[in-house]
Amino acid sequence: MHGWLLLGADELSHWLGNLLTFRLASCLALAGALFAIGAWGVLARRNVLLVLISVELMLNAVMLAFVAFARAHVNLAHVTGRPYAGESGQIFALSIIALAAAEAAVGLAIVIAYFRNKGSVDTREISSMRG
Amino acid sequence: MQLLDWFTSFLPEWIREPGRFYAYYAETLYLIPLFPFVGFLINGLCRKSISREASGLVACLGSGLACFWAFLCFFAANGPSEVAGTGTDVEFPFRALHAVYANWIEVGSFQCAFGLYLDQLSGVMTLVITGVGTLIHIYSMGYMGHDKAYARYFAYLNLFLFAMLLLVLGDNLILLFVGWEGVGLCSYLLIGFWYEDAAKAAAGMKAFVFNRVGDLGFLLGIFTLFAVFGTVNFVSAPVKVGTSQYPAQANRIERPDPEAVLGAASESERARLSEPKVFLPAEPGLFNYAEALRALTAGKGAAIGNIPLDYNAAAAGRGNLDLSGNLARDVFPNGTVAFAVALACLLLFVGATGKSAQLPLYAWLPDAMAGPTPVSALIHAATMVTAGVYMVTRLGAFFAFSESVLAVVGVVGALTAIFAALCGLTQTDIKKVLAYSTVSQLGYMFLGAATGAFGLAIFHVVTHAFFKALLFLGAGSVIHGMHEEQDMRKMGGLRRKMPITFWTMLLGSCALSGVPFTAGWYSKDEILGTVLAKAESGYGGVWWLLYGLGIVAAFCTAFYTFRLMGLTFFGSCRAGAEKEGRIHESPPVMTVPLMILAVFSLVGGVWFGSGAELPHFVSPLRPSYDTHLGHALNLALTTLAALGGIGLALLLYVQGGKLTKPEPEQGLFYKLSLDKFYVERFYDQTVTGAFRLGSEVLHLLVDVLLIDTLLVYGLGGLVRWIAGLLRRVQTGVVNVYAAGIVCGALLVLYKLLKG
Amino acid sequence: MNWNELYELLPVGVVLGTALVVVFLDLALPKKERYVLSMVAMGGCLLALGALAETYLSIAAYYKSTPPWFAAAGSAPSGGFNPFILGGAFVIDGFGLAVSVVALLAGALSILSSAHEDLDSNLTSGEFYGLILLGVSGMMLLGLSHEFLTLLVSLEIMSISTYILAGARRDTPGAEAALKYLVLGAFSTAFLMMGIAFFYGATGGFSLAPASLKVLEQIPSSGYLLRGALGLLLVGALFKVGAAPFHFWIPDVYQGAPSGVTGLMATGVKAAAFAVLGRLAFETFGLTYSYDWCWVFAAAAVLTMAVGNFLALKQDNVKRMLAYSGIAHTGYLLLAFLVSRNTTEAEAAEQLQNAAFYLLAYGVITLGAFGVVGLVREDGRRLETFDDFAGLAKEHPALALCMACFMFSLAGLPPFAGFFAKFLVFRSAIDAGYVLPAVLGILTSVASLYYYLRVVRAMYLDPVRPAALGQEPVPARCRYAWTSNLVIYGAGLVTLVLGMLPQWLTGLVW
Amino acid sequence: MFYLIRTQEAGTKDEVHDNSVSERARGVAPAMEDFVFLLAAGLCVLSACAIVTCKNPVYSVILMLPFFLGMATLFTLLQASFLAAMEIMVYGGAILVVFLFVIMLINLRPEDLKDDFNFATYFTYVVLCGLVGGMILSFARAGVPHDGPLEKAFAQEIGVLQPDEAAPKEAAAAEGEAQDGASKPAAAPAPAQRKGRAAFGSVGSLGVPLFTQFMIPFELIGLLLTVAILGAMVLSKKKA
Repeated sequence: MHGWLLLGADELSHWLGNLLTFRLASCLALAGALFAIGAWGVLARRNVLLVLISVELMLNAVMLAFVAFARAHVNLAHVTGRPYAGESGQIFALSIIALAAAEAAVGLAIVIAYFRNKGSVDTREISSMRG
Repeated sequence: MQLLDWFTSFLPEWIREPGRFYAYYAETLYLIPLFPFVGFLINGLCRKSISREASGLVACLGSGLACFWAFLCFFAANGPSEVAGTGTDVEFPFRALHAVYANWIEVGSFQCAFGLYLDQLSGVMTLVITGVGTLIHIYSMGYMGHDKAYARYFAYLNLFLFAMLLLVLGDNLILLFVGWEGVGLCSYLLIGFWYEDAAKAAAGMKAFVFNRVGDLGFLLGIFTLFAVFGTVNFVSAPVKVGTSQYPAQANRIERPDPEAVLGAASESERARLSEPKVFLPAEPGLFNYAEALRALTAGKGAAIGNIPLDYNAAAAGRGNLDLSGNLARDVFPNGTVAFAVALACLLLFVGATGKSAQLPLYAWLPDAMAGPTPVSALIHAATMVTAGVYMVTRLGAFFAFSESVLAVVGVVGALTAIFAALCGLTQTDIKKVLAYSTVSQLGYMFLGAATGAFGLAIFHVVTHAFFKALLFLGAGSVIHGMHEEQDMRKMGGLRRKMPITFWTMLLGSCALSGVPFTAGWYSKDEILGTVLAKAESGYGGVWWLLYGLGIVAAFCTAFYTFRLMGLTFFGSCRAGAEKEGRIHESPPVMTVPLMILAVFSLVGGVWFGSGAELPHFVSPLRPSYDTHLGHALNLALTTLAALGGIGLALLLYVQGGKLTKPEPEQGLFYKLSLDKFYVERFYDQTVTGAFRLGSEVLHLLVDVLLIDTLLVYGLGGLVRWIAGLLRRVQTGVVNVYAAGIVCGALLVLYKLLKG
Repeated sequence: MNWNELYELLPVGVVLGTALVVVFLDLALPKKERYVLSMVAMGGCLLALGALAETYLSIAAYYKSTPPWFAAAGSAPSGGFNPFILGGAFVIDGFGLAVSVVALLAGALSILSSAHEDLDSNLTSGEFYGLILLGVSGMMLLGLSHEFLTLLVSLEIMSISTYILAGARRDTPGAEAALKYLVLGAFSTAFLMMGIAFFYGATGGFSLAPASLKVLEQIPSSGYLLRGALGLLLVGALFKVGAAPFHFWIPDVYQGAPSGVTGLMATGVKAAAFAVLGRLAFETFGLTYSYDWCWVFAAAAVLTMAVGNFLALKQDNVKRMLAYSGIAHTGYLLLAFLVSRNTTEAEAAEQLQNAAFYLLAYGVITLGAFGVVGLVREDGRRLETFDDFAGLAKEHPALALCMACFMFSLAGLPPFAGFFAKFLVFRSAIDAGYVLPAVLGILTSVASLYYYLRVVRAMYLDPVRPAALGQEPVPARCRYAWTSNLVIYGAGLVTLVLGMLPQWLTGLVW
Repeated sequence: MFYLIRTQEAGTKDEVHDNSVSERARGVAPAMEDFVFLLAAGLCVLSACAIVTCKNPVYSVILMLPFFLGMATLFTLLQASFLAAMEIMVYGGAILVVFLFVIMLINLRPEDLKDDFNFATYFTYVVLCGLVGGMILSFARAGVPHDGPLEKAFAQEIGVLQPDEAAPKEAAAAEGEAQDGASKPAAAPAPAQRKGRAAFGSVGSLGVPLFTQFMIPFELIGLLLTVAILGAMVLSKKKA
């Protein structure tokens, strides 16, 4: 098992060196980082619109992971024995775009509906139900 | 006779010749308990709306129809058996009715069906219960006429009949136990019928508690029997559920062929050949096992000896006796059948002492007189309290295996008989006298059962039911006439005002005292005679002692009975002039049952043959010694005791009938007797006191400390505290919720990453 | 791909068609005739139920001895029938069909119990019924999905419909509920999608069939990817079923949404989400997966039962209490999904049957309970606290009796359906070797009696609630509507019948 | 180990060919690839951080544009050119605009935009999310080792930047095989696969599976969009 967070100095440079080249692992690392940044936004922002935008960031991170894996799997089709092993990842990413669009549309509609009632988009104020 | 034929020819055939409708009656056995149950339902559900007349009529119909059907079933069964070797006696042919209506409990190897079984024993008991019960129902219509909870009373009474019939007719121990608890419940309800009176409610509670102690033993006894034999059924099931195509299947016993035995080569070979072979039916019941054990041990002397529990293998060569109770090997790994059976019987007898008010659990019965007098007559004299005797007789085949168990039963019975008789000598409450008398007579019944002649006990149950019910109902009539006065010191001279009550009660008293040729004389004389015969046959000196106690108790019985008569009916009235004028004879609805019961008390013994037939009819078991009935010495002693007691009482209470203070003697014995030998006070001091202390300690430890402090306040408080914390997390803010999701995800992922 | 296999999805097609019909019918109908819409929608649901029965019977014919409860690899049916239709996108098996039945019932009953709302409100419009039907179709597809792409899209169809339905009344609590539901749902779906990405990286495909994992023999290192996938997928699925610590949204959303929609969410959505969980637990990462991960379920179950029951104790709002009780029931249901490595396929099928019975029983009870809560109102104002239920039994004895039935059943008292359902679930947990969670479940379910009985006590023992200002007792406060009453009485009857004769259902289906 | 299998399989045709492709891939444009990747990744991370931390939501929405551009660049690098186009068109063209529109519609006043900065809470959130990212990273690093098959498979296609360049070669080889007869049928890649490899990431390569194998989910996405449209209608209707 590769360690995480606990990396020696030598390993760190090696690891960073690997990450800074265009590789599958570095793409996944980027995806993980973007995912984390998106999650950070969801956790930290009080503006609901920004929370929704942060969710979009997370979805983009997922898409990145999908496409990176797709590129690897297009060459592994004879191992996994799947038709369209690579294309299916890209199609999934494409579907995610559609889902994100639908979610954003509905989300914004709900935000507007709430804003019409209460005139606020602050999550601290959208908390009449609790306990 | 031809006239009788002409009359009966109008009756339908199934009444005229019930024997021809044997199968029909077997399948409709359930009607006997059903009638009173329906009465209970009607009276119980409509107790608010039903009128008094209708309520009494429904109850009496429920009881009367049950009696009618019981007679029909009994006569249907009374005939030569079609199946050979059903365990019935050739002298008294009887085809037991048996019907299984439904599979009731099936848990693992434990199987118990809902079936009813009417053989000689349960048949006689059913007739007594329904017959006496009906008379008491009728009587109650008069006695309870002014009570406001009329329908409730009759509902309880019918429910009692239902439970008692279930107890008697059930074909397995579990059903018997259900009935046993049912009658206990009804007894509790009826003792505390006037529950507004705290003392009466307490008496009900007392009866309940004493019975629970006994029930524990009873249950343990049932478990033990199940552990040994793997069944709780009395008899093997009929071939098909829901029908009674065949009566209970019996063992097939192959007696040894004498010629083969004689022709055997060696001594061991001869011993092997001379033993009988027993073949059990497919689903053997307890009776089958008992019979098989008897047959297998018949040649080995009186006691059954030590049969090892792994008898299976040994029995395989000689028959297919199967003692494969699942628990047998676990519970009695090194024991013997004899030991296990003896243990079970002792435990069962503990239950019997509770229900039948024997020493040391007798104390509830005198207090039970708090209930209405007809209830005392029915439940606490004629039927329920004899359930213990019935149960001992039902399982008599097991009790008979151990002379030690029988001796225990006998000692307890005789001690109870003499103790209660002594207590009864000085009681002033008319019902209390009769209550102690009942306890005493129950002691006689157990003494009779202890001789091994179980039918004798039932014979006494039957005759006792007649005369004790009569006496109680008579006492009730007196109380009714005296307007709820129970103290005999305030009575006197009633024989002119209540002649019917006086004459019927006189007959009942004669029967109770054992005046020759009355019903009580037959049964009591036979019990004592059998004890004497047993003593003579060398079963140990204790039997001589028991016989002596029995004779003394008989003397006391005669004395207190006629003391009661003297104080109540002779001399001058001590009720006071104002009250004296209102004394009246009871209405016919009450006196007619009295007269019927009086007839039975007088001729009941004779009617059942010379007093010898009923016991043998009820129980095919015979003592293994020569009973030598009609023993001259016994005859002389019992007659002497009875007449002596009567004479002394007459001398003291009828001659001195003018005395205003009827009890001049205040000696030591008198005080002892009046205070019931301080037994109850002893109970209060020791048992109850210890219980109070223990419960106080437990209350502090368990209730206050464990439950209240730790569980309710401690655990509950902890839960509330945690819930409060969780509620604070539930802030209603989306970001916090998302943080919760992230934390959960972290936990899951971390654990998965670590392996 | 054999397009004839689309016939197996006929029930879903019926629901979708009804949805379109309802939406367009709304344009043609005058407002007064709107009740027709609910009848049409109901009719569509019934038709779809019939089609489901037809599908079940047609596939049951292929399984002579064992019903097609669990079409995992290795237990494929004989007789030439392939349960994996449309190139493995969907699977037609008993579990999926049972979940579809629950979803359809939930949809039908929530349509019925919304049918009496104001004609002006959104809750009687064609779009509303259409969205319910579309959501139901999403639930059905989710129950039958056997591939991650269809699973995700079905999940989104279901989720987005319910986000909208939760806010359909367009009042503040509704919009708040919808907003919270949407934000958290999208957030958790991101985790789910990341999990699917990892799964794809590990296996190169989306199939839920355990055969996917055979790739591990050739690419051993991707086992770690698969573990990550498992963890992220579980996060997403546990969020949807509302297991702790992913349960936070449930009380707020259930409280804010209209009662009929809450019933739909508590039953249909939950059943569909449990279908995902069941497929993951018993098929993909189930019997053939070498890594023993079931402690996640065990831990989540224990935590969920504790949180749900503890927090339900402190509620004053009946609807919110029911939401927390729903969380607790999620915990009990998770017990049915505990697979051990020794679990055989037959045992797994039995566990899924137990779970299906629980879902159905719980669904019926919950719909009835939310139906009652939805009826109690005054001057258009919703009354939801325990005090508002005080003395209800005197005013509406039949409704109160039904509510008491539901409460006893939720508490798991015999002879109601809840008892048998709980019994089955606890037994399957004990059979799988998880005794401690089962014992804790029994203990917490005893504790739950406290708050369920509060409702009964309020209805039967408390005096009639005094009016806010005066001393006069408040007169009738239930809006009577025969459609809602039909749902409630029917649910009460089913609760009782299923409790007394559970074999009526078990014998019918398995 | 997988790599060996792969080369052996390839070697049956031409042992040097595969290596040469790989070598060429490393040799021809390694620095360029890495440079572009680093640039795009940096752009994404920085703009994402800015989106998340920016006080004014309008800035956040505007900053989404460089983020999407960076993502599109990454997709192009990963040979998903069609997806890159979609990213720009749908995200940049539609979603971003809708967000912007809604923000304008809401028209928040400056006092509504106050985010009270609580260091402890903020720090906790950063740590939590960092841990999530670290977890994902750890799984990825453990599952995709440096010389593992996935990484190798990823690297092998690096050189095929111009699909047109490789396609005629393989097509010619296939034609040659066809002329040879069935001498080495096992070694020849299936025509569909070959075609797919040739146009990987293009519209053509995605279109065929999208309308064959993934027809059902594709249609379901249509259903999803119907739901969204219906929902927007329900939610945005004026109150009666």
